[in-house]
Amino acid sequence: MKFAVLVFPGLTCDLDMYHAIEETVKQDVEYVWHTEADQLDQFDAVLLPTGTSYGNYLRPGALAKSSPACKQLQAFAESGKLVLGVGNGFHILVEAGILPGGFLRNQSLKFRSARETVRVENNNTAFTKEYTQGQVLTLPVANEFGNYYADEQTVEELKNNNQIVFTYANENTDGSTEAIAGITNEKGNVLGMMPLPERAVEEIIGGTDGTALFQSIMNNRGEQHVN
Amino acid sequence: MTKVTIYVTLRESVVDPQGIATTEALQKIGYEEVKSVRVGKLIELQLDGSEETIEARVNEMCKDLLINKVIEDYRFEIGEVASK
Amino acid sequence: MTKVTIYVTLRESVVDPQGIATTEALQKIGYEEVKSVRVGKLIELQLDGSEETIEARVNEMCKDLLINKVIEDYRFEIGEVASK
Amino acid sequence: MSINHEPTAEQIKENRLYLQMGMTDAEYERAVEKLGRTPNYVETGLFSAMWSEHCSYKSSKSVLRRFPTEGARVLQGPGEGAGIVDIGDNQAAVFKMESHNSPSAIEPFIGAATGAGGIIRDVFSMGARPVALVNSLRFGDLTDPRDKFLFEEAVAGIASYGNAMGIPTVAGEVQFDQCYSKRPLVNAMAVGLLNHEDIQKGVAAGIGNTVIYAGATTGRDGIHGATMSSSELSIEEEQELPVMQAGDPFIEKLLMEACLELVQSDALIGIQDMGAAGLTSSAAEMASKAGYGVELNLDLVPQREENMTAYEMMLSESQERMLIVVKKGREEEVIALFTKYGITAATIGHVTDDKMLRLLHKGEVAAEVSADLLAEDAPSYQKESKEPASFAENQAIENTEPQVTNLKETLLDLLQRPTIASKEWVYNQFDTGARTNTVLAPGASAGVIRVRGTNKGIAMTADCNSRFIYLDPEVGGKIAVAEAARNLVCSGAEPIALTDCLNFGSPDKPEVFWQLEKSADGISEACRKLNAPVIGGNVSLSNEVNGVPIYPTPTIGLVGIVHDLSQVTTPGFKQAGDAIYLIGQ
Ligand SMILES: Nc1ncnc2c1ncn2[C@@H]1O[C@H](COP(=O)(O)OP(=O)(O)O)[C@@H](O)[C@H]1O
Repeated sequence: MKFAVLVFPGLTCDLDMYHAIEETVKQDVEYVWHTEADQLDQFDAVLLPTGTSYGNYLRPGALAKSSPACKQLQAFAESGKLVLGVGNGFHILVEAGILPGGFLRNQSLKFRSARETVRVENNNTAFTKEYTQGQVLTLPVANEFGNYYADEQTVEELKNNNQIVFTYANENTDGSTEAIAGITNEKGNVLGMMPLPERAVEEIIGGTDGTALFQSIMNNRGEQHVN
Repeated sequence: MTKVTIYVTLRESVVDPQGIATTEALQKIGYEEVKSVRVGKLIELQLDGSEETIEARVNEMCKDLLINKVIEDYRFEIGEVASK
Repeated sequence: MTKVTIYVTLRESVVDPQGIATTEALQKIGYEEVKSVRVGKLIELQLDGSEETIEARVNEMCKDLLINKVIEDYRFEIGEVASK
Repeated sequence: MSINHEPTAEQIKENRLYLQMGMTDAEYERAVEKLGRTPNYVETGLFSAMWSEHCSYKSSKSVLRRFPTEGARVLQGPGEGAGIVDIGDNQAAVFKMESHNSPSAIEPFIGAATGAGGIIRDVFSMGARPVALVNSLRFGDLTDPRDKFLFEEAVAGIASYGNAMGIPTVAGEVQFDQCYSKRPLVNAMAVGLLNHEDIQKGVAAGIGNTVIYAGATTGRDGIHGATMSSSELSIEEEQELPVMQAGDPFIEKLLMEACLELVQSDALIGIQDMGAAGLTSSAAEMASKAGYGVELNLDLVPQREENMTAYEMMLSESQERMLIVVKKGREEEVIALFTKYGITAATIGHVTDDKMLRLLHKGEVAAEVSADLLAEDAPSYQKESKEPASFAENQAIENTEPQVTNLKETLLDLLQRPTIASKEWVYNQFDTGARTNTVLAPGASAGVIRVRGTNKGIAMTADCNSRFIYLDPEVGGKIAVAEAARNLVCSGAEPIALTDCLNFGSPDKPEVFWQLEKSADGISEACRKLNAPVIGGNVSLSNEVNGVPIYPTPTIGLVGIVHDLSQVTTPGFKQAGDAIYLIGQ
C-alpha cells in the first residue's frame, strides 16, 4: 500500500504521521508537498497530519483552501480512496467541506496537551476494524481549536449514518458537540479526528493505542467499501 | 482603492467560549453591569475594483475563504468607516 | 439593556502576519484585486447601566481588560448596530 | 519622515546626541579616535548598537572569561549563534539559552513569543534542526494582577510560537518572587541536532561572494532594541508605548525548512540570524569573524515601509530574518530555494577584502566603518565589585532547624505555594509531544528527546534558585549547576555541557557586580567538577525596577546524553512494597 503525507506550507507534524506508517504497517510512505498534489492519484491513501499549517491564521485549516492541493484532495476523497485527517488535518477536511462541521476555540481558551480517553463508537469503518466496538483508548490530544461544532441537523445525520466514530469517553474538556472526537464522511472513506493516533504507536513515546488504526487501514486494503 | 469592513460574528446558536470567559472576567473586576460578551472578527480589506462588482466579489470571498458559515455570520460595509 | 459594539483594530504601525497570509491566500484563489487584509476583533457587549456613564465605563473596560494598547486601537458604538 | 532631518556629524558631537542612543561620552570619544573622524548619524547608530551591552558584553566579558569552555566534546564554544557538542555517531547537539526580559515586561505575549522565535533561529542558523525547547520563567507574586497577567500571557506567548513551529517544550521552571514584580524574566532555550558535516558558521568569507537577505521584510520595529534591553526599565503608567511587532511563526517555520535545505548545498558559505541590532550585528560580525569586509546596498533590502532610512534599516529588529553568504554565481538557485517555500530572498551585497562594513543607500555611501572596530573593539569595562554588607550579615546567621508542629498542615501549605505547586497549568499549554520524539515530557526531572536511528537520547533541564544565590552567590552558583545535574542524572543521563543566562541588576552597582562574579565562580567550579563546559549563553543586566535589582538569577540550562534509552527513569513511586532509599548527605 502506498501512503501520501500531504504537506501544506508551515505544516509542523508531518514527521509524526510518516513515522507512524513506518512503525506500524511498514508500507511505502512519501511526503507530498502541496504544489505536487496532482500526483495524489498514485497513492492508495492520503494522510493529513496534525500540528499547525499556515500559522493557523484566520481559522485553522482555512488557508489550505488557497492551495490547488485542496481541490486535488477533494477529488481524491470523491474517488473513494482513504483519507485520514488528524488534528489540523481534521480542520482542513472540515474547511474544505469534505467533512461537515466547524471548530471553535477550546473551552479553556488555551492550547491543551493531554492524554484523553476516547471511545470507539463505530468499529465498522475502514479505520477502526481492528478495534472492538465501545473500546476505550488512551490517546494524546494537542490543540487550541479542538472544540468541534455541528448544528442539530448535522448531528442527527451523523448519528443516522453511523458517522460518529470516536467520542471522548470521560471528559469532554474542549466542549465538542456531543463529545465528538472523530467522524467520517457519509461514504466512510474519510476520517477526521482530534486525538492523535500517530503519537500512540510506540511504548517509548507513551502508548500504542493508535497502532490498530493504521492496521485497520492496511487490512481494509482490497476490501470494497460496503457502506 | 476601496475599503471594505467585514463584521464576523459567531452564529447565535453557537456558544462562544471566549465571550463567556470575558464576561466573567469583566464582572470579576467590577463591571457587574455586563451581562454578555460575544467576540467576533473585524476583517478590513483594501481592494481595487469597480463599484458595481465589489459587493458580489466580497460575498464570494467570504464564502470561499473568509467565513465558515457553519459557525459564523457576517455583514459588511463598503467605503470608509467612521474613525474614532 | 444596551448593546455596545467595540471595534478593535491593530495599531497602524503594527504588522499583521495573519492579514498578510490571508491577503496572499485570497490573491491565489483569484481575488487579485485585494491589496491588503487586516484582521481585528469585534466585541459585542450587552450591559445594564445609565446612558450617561456607559461611555466612560466602556472606555475603562477597554483599558482594564479588553484592549491591548501596545498593539491595538479601538472605537465603539452604543446602541443597536444596523444588521445585515 | 526623518530622511532630511538627520543630524550631521557635527551636531551629534556638539549636542551629544549619542547619549540618547545609549553611548557614553567616553565611548563616543573612543569611536571618534578609532575611526579617525566624527561618525555620521548612521555610523553613530552602528556604534551604539554594536557597543551596547547586549551585543558587546562590555561589562560582563571579564566574568564570562571565568567559565570553562573547553572539553573533548566541544565542537563550538561561545561566540556563535549557539554552542555545539559531540554526541557520538557523527552527530552533535546544538543549544543556547537567551533572555527576552525587557520586551516581556512591556508586552508579555509578544515578548515571550519572539524570544522563543529568536532562540530557535539561533539554533537552525547553525545548520541544526531544533528538536526541543526549554524555558525558565520568573514573575512577581500571583496576587498582583499585573504580575499574574504577565505570567499568563508570557506562557501563552511561548506556547503560541513553539507550538506553531512544531517544536516540543520538554522542560522548564517557574518561580514567583516579589523581586521580579513588573520585571519578569523570560529565558528560552532551544536544542537542536545535526550531523558534523552540516555545521554552519556566521562567516562572510571569500572576496566577491554574495550576501543574501532572506525572510520577513524590514520595518521600523524594534529600532534600538539592543540598547533598550541593556537599560533599566522605568515604569510609568501612561508613557508613550513603543511599537512591538508580533512574531510570525508561520514565516519562521518556512524560513527554517528553507535554511535546513540550504545547509545541504555547497553554495552556502555562512549564515547568521538577524537578532539584536539586526542587519548591523549580523553583517559586522560575519565580516569580522571571517576577516573580510561586506558592502551592502540598502536599496535592495526588502522593506515593509516606505522611505526607510539607512539608519532605520540597519537598526531595525524585525523578526524572522537571516543574513546569508553564498558562492558568487549561485545566487539564483539559492533564491529559488527560498521562493519554493514562499520566503522572500534578495541579493543585497557582496564580500570585500577591505574589512570594512560599507553601506550604500540611494547612490551614496551612508556609512563606512571597520567591521572589526564594530564587532571586536567595543570598550571592555572592569566594573567595580564590592561585597554587599548584607552578605556578612547573612553568613553570620546561625543555621537553625525550622520547628514544625503540624507536619501535615505545613506540607499542604508548602504544596500550595505557586513556586512549589504543580506546573501542569503551564506545560499543558505546550505541544510537548510534537514530532514524536519526546521520551520524557514536562512533569519529570528533565526532558528527554530520543535521537532517531540510535538508542540514544538528549536530556535537558533549566534550573536556578535565585534565593540561594542572593544569600551566597558562589555556593548558590554551584547549587544551581548541581541541581541541574541531579535532574539529568535522575532521568538516566550524563551531563555534558551547559548554557546559561545571567540575569542580574545593574552592573554599575558594585554589589551587583560582585554577585555576578561570585556566582560565575561557583558555576565554573561546578562545571569543572562535572566536566560539563559552558558552550554559550546570554547576559541580561539592569533588571531593575525603580532602582531595585532582582535577585541574581544565573539560569542554568544543562544538557546530557542518555546512552541507552531503556535506562530513562521517571520520578514517582512505581509499586507498593518497593524499598525507598535516601542517597547523598
Ligand atoms: N515553564 C515550564 N515549561 C515547561 N515545563 C515546566 C515549566 N515549569 C515547570 N515545568 C516542568 O514541571 C515539572 C516540575 O517543575 P519544578 O517544580 O521546577 O520541579 P523540580 O523542582 O522537581 O525540578 C518539571 O518537569 C518541569 O520540567
